[in-house]
Amino acid sequence: MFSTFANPHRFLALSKWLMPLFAVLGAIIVATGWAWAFFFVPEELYQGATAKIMYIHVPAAMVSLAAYASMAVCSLLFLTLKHSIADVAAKSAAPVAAALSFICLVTGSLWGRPTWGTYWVWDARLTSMLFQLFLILGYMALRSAFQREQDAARAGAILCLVGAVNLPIIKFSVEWWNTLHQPAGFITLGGSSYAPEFYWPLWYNLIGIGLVFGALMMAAMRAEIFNRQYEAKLARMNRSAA
Amino acid sequence: MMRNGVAAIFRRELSLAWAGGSGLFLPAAFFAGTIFLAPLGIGPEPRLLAASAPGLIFVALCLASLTTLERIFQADLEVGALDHHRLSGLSMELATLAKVAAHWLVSGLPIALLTPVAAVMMRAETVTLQSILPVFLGSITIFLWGGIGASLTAGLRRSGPLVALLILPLFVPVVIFGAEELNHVLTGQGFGAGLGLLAANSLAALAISPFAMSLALKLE
Amino acid sequence: MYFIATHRELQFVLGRGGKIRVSENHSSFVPILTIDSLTAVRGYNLLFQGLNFKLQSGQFAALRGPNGTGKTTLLRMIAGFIEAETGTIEKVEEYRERGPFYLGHDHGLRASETPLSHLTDWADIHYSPRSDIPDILERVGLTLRQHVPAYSLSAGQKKRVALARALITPRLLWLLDEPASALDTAGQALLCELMKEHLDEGGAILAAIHDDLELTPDLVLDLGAFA
Amino acid sequence: MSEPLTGQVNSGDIFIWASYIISAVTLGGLALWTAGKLTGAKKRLNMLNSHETEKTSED
Repeated sequence: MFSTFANPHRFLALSKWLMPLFAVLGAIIVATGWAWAFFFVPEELYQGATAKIMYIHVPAAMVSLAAYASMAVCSLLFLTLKHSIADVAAKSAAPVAAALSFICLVTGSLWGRPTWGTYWVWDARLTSMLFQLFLILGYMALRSAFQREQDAARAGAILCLVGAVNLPIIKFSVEWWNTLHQPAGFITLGGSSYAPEFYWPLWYNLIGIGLVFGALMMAAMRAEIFNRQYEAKLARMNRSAA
Repeated sequence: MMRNGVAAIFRRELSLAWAGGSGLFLPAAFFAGTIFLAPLGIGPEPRLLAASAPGLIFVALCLASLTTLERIFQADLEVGALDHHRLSGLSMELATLAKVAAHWLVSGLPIALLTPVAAVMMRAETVTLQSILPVFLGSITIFLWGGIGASLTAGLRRSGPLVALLILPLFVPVVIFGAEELNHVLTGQGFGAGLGLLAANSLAALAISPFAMSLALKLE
Repeated sequence: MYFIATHRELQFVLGRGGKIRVSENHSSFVPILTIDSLTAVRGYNLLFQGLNFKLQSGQFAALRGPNGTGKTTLLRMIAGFIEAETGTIEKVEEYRERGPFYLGHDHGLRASETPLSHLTDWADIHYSPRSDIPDILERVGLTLRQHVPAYSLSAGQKKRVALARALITPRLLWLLDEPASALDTAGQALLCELMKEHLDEGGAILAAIHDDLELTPDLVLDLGAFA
Repeated sequence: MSEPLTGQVNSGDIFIWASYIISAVTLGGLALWTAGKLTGAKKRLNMLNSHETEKTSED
């Protein structure tokens, strides 16, 4: 672990100012974005007021997919180039990805209750999001099951990559399965064919949630690096004292 | 000659599983047990049972294979035999594949062969020998993805439930396509397209899992 | 006769009966193992750093140091099970890209395996002839118990099976982690005999030993010095 | 939650409120947890560094 800790200083210097900036900016944008969607967006034609939930659901879905994708890329970087920063990034992105997937699922089912009449519908996107959440929780559980950091990192990276390969397959198979069992005329979870006054708040919220994700991930990474440095320094001191 | 190298690992794994005695038929027993209990829960009404038969058979297959997947690598790791496989000069990819294949032959295949019996018990209309095919292909995919889970948690003490949590999402395509195809077979409709999809799944798993497994096992 | 290992145009010829014979036209010392500036970490404490060590053919090196200074870690690192933090380990290229012979604390026998079945599988896995298994069993004194399953064998007997493995697939570099543990006096004599033979034929041994066997090591590697 | 989990629902507002609140709670909770982790790690590291500097200044 010693040699690979040279480059975190570059990241620590960068994130020292970037992380607060993302945090503040993200918080403002999300707050105003939600307020904008909540108060000002006119009633949508046939979904009624519940369309407002879209402004949380869609950004959360997109950013959580991006988060899992970034975890997979970091895992690949860690396995091939042994960048321990990539491992720290993947480990720090997991909780945020899990939280966003959870929000996406909850808002999706809350949106579904008034619209379809039930809390859960085996819609392809919702179902593959559910399995993405399973994979992330599995990743976090697997990582915490190892004592040694290197084993946890390697096992987690392999699982994350295997999961990344499988997510598209899962999405396709659920979609195919859906067309078989679902009666026609089913309202999909909203595409991007919105009129402009619906369109801009969606983008605005997406940027907000994206910034929040960036801030939370960087904060978790800084904490992880400090923890590892703490343990490494502690070990060195014990040895020099012993 | 087929006797040396990876074939020897395959033969050794087979003989060890065989000699294990009771452990041999655990998955098949687990599968049969689930199928036996289900009608008691669902109720005797034939149409309902027949409708739920394919899905239940595949879920039982997934759960039954989980019982042995955990032991594929752990048994060798515990006694230190895995170290010698690493030093034997054989490619770890082929070695891990041979071990998974041996375990599949001992536990996955019997479950597939039990499918017609399970279908009869679930009052399916047309039970033919072809009903083995979907479960046969499905069990191959399940054992390959499951092998990855097993190799990831081999070093851990009590890792059984963790293996399940990790790889259940990977079984989704198998259960969807498999149950659909089995439904076609059991209700006498034409089948074959679904088998193609199932085979595609197993080929994907066959292509990916040896590398993931050997990567997980190669270094401590 | 077939080549067992090649090292920069020198060939090591495997004689009849599995003996390694270093071919005549070579300088007496061939580097079997070269380690330079090796560092090892377990968890977050540093085991040793800047380790430099060279082992020639025909040499026996004793690995010393109090418990927990990383003897087992070093042996497993040379065997390739653990990745080195920094530094490199260069080993002679064994026949059929095999690794060195590693004798650890656990014997590698599954409960239902018998010495005969284990050694037969071992020979097949390594493409070695099965013909010399009977006299190897005789050599390590397991002929009477070759059909006894492992769960009713004593630790010493299982260690003899591990020693028999070294005879079935001869390799140049031996890594022994406290080989004498669990062996009775006859077993330790057998161990010394095998080690002597291996050294005479040009092989090299790195062994972590506490109690001094009759065999005096050519050089000593004390891990305490590299902590 | 006496009424059934499925079936027709009249006013949708409760669900909008619920999704906003749940999302805010989840994101807020995660932010607090991460901030706590960060400050904790920083504090421990600084405590160790100050301990080390004071130790080196002694001997």
